[in-house]
Amino acid sequence: MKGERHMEKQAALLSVADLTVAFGGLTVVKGISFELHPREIIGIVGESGSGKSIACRAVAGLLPSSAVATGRVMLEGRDLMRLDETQWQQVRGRDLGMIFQNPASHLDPLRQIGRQVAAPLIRHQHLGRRDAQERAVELLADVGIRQPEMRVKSYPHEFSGGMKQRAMIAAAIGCGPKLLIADEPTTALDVTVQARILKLLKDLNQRHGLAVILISHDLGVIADICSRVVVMRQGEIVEQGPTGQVVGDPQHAYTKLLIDSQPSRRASRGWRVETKSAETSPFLAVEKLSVSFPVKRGLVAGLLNRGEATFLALDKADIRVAQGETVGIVGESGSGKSTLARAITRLNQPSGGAVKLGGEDVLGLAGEGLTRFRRRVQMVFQNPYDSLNPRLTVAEAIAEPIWRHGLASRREAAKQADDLLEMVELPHALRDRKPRQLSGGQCQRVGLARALALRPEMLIADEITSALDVTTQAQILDLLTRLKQERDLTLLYISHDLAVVSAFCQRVYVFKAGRIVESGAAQQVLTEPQHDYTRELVGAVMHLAPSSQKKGLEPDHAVG
Amino acid sequence: MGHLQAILQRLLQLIPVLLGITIVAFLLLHLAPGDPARLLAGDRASAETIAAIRHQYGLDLPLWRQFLTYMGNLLQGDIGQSLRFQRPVVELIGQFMWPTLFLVSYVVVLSVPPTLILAITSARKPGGLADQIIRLIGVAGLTIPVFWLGIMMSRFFGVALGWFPVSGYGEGFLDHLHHLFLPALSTAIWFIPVLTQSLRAALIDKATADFATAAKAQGASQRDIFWSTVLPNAVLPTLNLLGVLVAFIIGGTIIVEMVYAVPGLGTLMIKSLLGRDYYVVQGLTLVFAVATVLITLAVDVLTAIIDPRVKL
Amino acid sequence: DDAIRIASPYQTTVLDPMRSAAAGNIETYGLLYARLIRRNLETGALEPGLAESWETSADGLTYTLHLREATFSDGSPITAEDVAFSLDRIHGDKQSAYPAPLSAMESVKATDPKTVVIKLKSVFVPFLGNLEIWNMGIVSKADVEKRGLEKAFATVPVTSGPYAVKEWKPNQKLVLVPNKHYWRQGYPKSDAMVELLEIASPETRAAMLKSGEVDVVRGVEWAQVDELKATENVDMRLEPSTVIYMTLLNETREPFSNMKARQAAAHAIDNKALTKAITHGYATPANTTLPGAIEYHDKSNPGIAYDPAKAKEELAESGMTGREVKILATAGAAEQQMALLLQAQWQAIGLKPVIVNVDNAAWWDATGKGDYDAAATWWYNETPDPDLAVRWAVCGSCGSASFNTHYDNKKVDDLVEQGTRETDPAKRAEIYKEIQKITTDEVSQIPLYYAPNATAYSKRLSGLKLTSSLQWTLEETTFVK
Amino acid sequence: MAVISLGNDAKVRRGRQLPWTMIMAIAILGAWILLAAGASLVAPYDPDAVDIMNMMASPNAQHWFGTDQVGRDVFSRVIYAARVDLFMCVAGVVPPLMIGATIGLLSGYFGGFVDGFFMRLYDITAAFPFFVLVLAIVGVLGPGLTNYFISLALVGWVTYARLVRAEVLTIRDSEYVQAARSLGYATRIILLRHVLPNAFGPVIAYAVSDAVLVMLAGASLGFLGMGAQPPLAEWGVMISDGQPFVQQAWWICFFPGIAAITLGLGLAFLGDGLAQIRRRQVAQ
Ligand SMILES: Nc1ncnc2c1ncn2[C@@H]1O[C@H](COP(=O)(O)OP(=O)(O)OP(=O)(O)O)[C@@H](O)[C@H]1O
Ligand SMILES: Nc1ncnc2c1ncn2[C@@H]1O[C@H](COP(=O)(O)OP(=O)(O)OP(=O)(O)O)[C@@H](O)[C@H]1O
Ligand SMILES: [Mg+2]
Ligand SMILES: [Mg+2]
Repeated sequence: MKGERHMEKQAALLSVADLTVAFGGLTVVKGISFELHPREIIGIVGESGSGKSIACRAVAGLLPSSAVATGRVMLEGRDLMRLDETQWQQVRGRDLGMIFQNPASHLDPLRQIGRQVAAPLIRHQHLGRRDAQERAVELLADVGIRQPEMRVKSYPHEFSGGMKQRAMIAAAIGCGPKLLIADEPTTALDVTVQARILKLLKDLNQRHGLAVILISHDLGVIADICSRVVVMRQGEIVEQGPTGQVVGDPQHAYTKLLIDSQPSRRASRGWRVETKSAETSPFLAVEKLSVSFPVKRGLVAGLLNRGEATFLALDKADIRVAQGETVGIVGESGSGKSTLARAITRLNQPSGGAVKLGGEDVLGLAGEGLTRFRRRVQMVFQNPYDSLNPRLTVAEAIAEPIWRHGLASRREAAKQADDLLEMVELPHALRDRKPRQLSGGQCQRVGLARALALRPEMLIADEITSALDVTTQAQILDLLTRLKQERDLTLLYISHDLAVVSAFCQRVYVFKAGRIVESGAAQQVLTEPQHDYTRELVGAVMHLAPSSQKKGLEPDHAVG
Repeated sequence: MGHLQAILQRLLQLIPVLLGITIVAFLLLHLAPGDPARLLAGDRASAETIAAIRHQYGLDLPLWRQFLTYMGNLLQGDIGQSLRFQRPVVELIGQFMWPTLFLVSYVVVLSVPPTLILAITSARKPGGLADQIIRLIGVAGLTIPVFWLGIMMSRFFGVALGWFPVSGYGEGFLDHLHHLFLPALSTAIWFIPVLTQSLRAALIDKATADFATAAKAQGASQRDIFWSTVLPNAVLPTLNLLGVLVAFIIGGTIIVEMVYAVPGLGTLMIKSLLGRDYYVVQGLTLVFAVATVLITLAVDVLTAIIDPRVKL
Repeated sequence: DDAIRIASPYQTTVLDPMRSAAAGNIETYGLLYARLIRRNLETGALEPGLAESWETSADGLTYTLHLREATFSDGSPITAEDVAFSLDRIHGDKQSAYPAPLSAMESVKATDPKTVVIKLKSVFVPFLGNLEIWNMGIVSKADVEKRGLEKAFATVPVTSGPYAVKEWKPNQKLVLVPNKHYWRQGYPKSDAMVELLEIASPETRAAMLKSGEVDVVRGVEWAQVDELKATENVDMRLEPSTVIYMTLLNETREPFSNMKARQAAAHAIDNKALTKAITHGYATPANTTLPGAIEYHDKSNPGIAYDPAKAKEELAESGMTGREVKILATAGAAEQQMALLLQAQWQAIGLKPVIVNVDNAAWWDATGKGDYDAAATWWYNETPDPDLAVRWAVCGSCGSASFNTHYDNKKVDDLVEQGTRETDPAKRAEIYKEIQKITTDEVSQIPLYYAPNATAYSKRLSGLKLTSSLQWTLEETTFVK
Repeated sequence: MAVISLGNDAKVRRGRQLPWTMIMAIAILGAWILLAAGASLVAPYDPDAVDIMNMMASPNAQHWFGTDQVGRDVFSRVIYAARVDLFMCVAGVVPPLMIGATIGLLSGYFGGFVDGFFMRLYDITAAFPFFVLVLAIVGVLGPGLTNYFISLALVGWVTYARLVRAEVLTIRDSEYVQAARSLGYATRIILLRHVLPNAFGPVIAYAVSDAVLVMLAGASLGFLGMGAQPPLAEWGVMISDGQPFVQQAWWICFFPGIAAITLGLGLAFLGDGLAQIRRRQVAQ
């Protein structure tokens, strides 16, 4: 918006020309070209698996060794493709920050978050250890991590999905780079935090002239902060131009489809299937469920202090879900949503409370009973990449539960796996790939397909569409709706996407800091929120306006 | 659980371990053929003489009585007397312990830096020329029998060149360093490839991990990435291996100690075994057990320090 | 403070001369404890030791010995009491490791402080010679009574010989210093300390000698002899010894309880070729069951011929063809080689030999219990007189079970007794000749070869050697300037 | 969706192509296996035939590698020994590896009491003097190769257990293991299919070294009656038996040494190749 005025006059900050990336014989980025001017924020949107992440990695010179990139990438007149490692070191982190799509695996499991955030500061800004640590605390506070003084000492495995993502962002912006490549930086964030991050980026953009390449599936977000947008599909750029123009008057058919699939534009797609209320016959009942984690301290502290400090991640949560119902869980990042899901599926040991499925106590199950329960209740993990065994191919991973549970022979299971792949909109060609060879959205769908393979009665879906473009997202939601109708599938749907939740779920629970702060019929809660936090949440949502003739985008609220 | 508590608990668990080892060792030793009395008295001794000696040392008692006596003494902190030398076992172990401790530390000091250098060079470009050469040398180092190497080195450096003594332990720190150089080197030549292979494999594994890429994306130099990200993540299996091997060589430097006539625990062990000096072997076993447990504990503590996901 | 360092595969384990007859200890005992009688190094004749003079009664049953003025290492006088005490222990103590040399003794008495009277049960010709053996060393009665048996010999015993203990690190080394009170004035000639080091590996011993870390290496392997001979500053010597290498045969069970089978086994062995092969020609093939260097060894005995055809025949006759033969072998190049050659040669005549490798302790265990069929080994005789040798190797009633072979021939046993009583050397020679003939013909053991002591010395020493009774002549040793 | 391109197939095929180290490994190990299998055809002499008249003959036309200290043909023995040594590499490594991997797996995965129990067992075993065990086993069961393998299995597992445990400790809480749990797989399946394969890297690397060590350790234990018993040809024993004669007859231990080194190389290549294939399995 403001940037638009300058951009013609200035030389491009980054210019990508004819960039092609191939894995062996498979070309995944096909000669794309675009430019980015100083102080500009551009968005990249596109189909899942269209090569957005790979293209950005190519720009930063961080492709896996099996990839071959050709073309030209110029940053401030330097040809990045020609840099040697020492030159790259000067560029990366200082001139060019990178936020990876999958924050979990990109954090060093052995080092405290604070140190990882501080590392680039020490390296590029030559801060002292202590100063850098202080700065890291500030940065974590900037990205909305509560109690940052304490959290700098946490390790990645103690962070929630969204918190890891924010830590990654903090590390990337720490040195004030000229260019930030942000690969879906807000997928795991609730809207308030998302708004906060976006505001942070905008601030940096305005005050320090940070240029950003933002990959996102959320056109609302793109529309909010990007001056230009690039639309990708199947490794090619199908359309690019000023945001207003592309969103308001899409030229390419795919762009049109994309914009029309925006949840806010198709609220009445008929996803909601009414069922009996939870009060009469709860299928799943979570009663006063609490989960706490030990707080790990340094060795010296550990040596001296015998007592155990704990952190209450979930505090007496009560949840009821009726058969066939779709219940949404929304809430702050780090508020215990995933913890709840894990506790229900017996992956966490609750410190108190009960979980009942069809009246049966879940927490007491063992052996055969537990196996039966697992078949009935399936969960899709928030972090799709890490939840796939790196050694198994897509087809193996999906087929395994089928034949393991004796639902079909191995051969039959392989066939079913192919069907499932199709159901989740994954091309057949991916069946022999390993997780490392998939895009974020593709992994996510593999996780979903695997969970569905057992034909569970209940599905706990932890952010299953966050990495999907809206078109694919819509297809997945269609699929779930169909399953609900056909199989009476019960869904616990954890999501940050309020639009989807309100369109898709019957009831919703709102989480904050380990507690349920509000619950009720989804539409009601999300249109007339009662609790302050819910209000804040709802207020922070950005959408594309229903019709977008002129500029087409405006947040419901100014982000404060 | 606090670390201190965990450590204390582990030390407490030492008791059943020691008990277990004592029992097993006692039984096995007495199962093995051979008679200390015969070895003591020599070839010409008559059956009556042997019987008299056996009686004097209580070797003619039923096994369980011998064991009870032994345990009784053990509980009072007395680990017995050498049958062969009529000296307290403690004294013998005290005499032979230092060369071994020195040797083991020497081996570790000599091994760890080359291991790091070789594994790093090798893992930096897997399949590259340096890597191939290092692996070949590693294989050679592994395949050359320690005793052969020991003898060759003592001939060459000790006899032909006269640079190093070919036996003993010497007096004083520098003298020890001088005397034990060849033994330590002979062991290290076998030690280094084993560790290098393990570390190299782990390094290559972790060097391609996403978090290494992330560090790269933050502009960290190769060296930085290596030292602060890849190495810590890769070092755990090697650390464990090192722990096992160090525990192993405390009692297992036998060949090298024999070749270089180092008066260490390995020598003591083998001589006591060959002489069926039961209580010395028992005592050594206890010492090895304590050493192993301490080393394992140290490795576990280090692991817990390095990896926050691991609890002690 | 230069020292004479001796590297040996054998170790000192007990300092009480009565308690052990194991190699390693016997060398030490000779250095620590003086005996009543000495043997002249050149002529081999008996000479006065602690006993200045002696008389033998006409019936040969009473020996009266007169002690010289001498003191122990602690300065106390050596008295007849000490002598009686020492000999009594060797003779009568249950723990005495080798009482055989005194088997004929009835009593020993101190009649006055300087006179000892020994009474024999029967005439025993080799008696005086036996008093020279290493375990006949005189120990201090007063000290044993004062410190108690255990303590007296635990670390620093009171000694009567040329050396006293300075420091003993069991399993590692024994450090000796000259005994200032030794009765031979001016001996040891050098006042250097002596270090007896136990070094198990032959290669290491050789390397230590070459690098100057030791002065003497005992037990040089045959394979190293040539190399050490060619080494400057090393005097590689093959010294005469009473060592005999032979193969024990277990005569309590088949196949070797059968004499024909034993003879077949003996005929199957080409011991000339074997000797040459194993010892590189440094040893002499053995022709009888007794050591070649003892008195009355029968040089004229033709020995057992190598005759595989006859061996096969004999084996067939014995009916033992195809029998399994368990050959015990300990580590060591020569032992292994020997076992392999025995195996090959016996296999050739139709036995089924199996080699079983064991350590020394297990070897003694198995041979003692009779759990073996054949075992190549060696033994030596402490004195030139053959009496102890025959008692050890071929006498079934002398307590040694003919070195665990259980060879038992009444005739031989009788001859052994006659031999000890016969004073006429010519007649004695006949007796021992007969013993050798019978036992060789009946193959009590299979004689292999007479091995010299292969010992390497640094050329900076002179006067040092290892006698055929395995004693170091350290008191005569000096440094070459 | 047509992300499929023709190149994909080519790609996949290339992925299946063997790494060159694997090819080398197959060549070397294959050659040894062939030689071992056809030893009676290849070897010109009976490996145990003693020739007292022709001892320590230097390499010549009749005896390519010379003869040893009792006149046996070194070449024939080297060839025949391949049988024993190949077998040793398998029998001496696989049982300890399997036992160790199992214990490490259970210990690391279950933690708590199981871990405590197995780690104390580990302490006992690791501290236990191998020689005492060997001595007792030889004493009770008799000397020989089989008993060598038994004692190796009793003791050798500890290294593998520690290595696997160390890896499992970090893998057990990973999301894909949790996912496997939530899919209701039997614990056995999770352990074997999802945890173990991912914990196996260091094990492969060590197993290769271990195989070589096993081959040579038997020879050094010869003095206790361990390892291959004479006259059975085995490289380690040949080397150590030939050792005292190295001055006069270097060939006695030289050729078995070379043989051992080539086999070691083959194993090292195998380890390397397997590791490479493993890595490829995760990503190209
Ligand atoms: N290592 C690899 N080997 C082979 N193919 C790969 C590899 N990594 C990614 N791909 C493929 O490249 C294509 C582009 O991947 P990329 O990660 O760029 O997608 P994306 O646009 O970021 O999708 P998403 O929105 O789902 O994250 C995908 O089809 C993916 O399967
Ligand atoms: N293993 C652990 N150890 C310590 N703390 C943990 C652990 N796992 C989660 N937590 C903490 O528990 C809280 C809840 O985490 P959880 O993953 O449930 O959040 P979430 O609601 O799913 O957040 P997000 O939307 O960001 O994924 C967070 O503060 C997190 O730091
Ligand atoms: Mg992506
Ligand atoms: Mg979460």
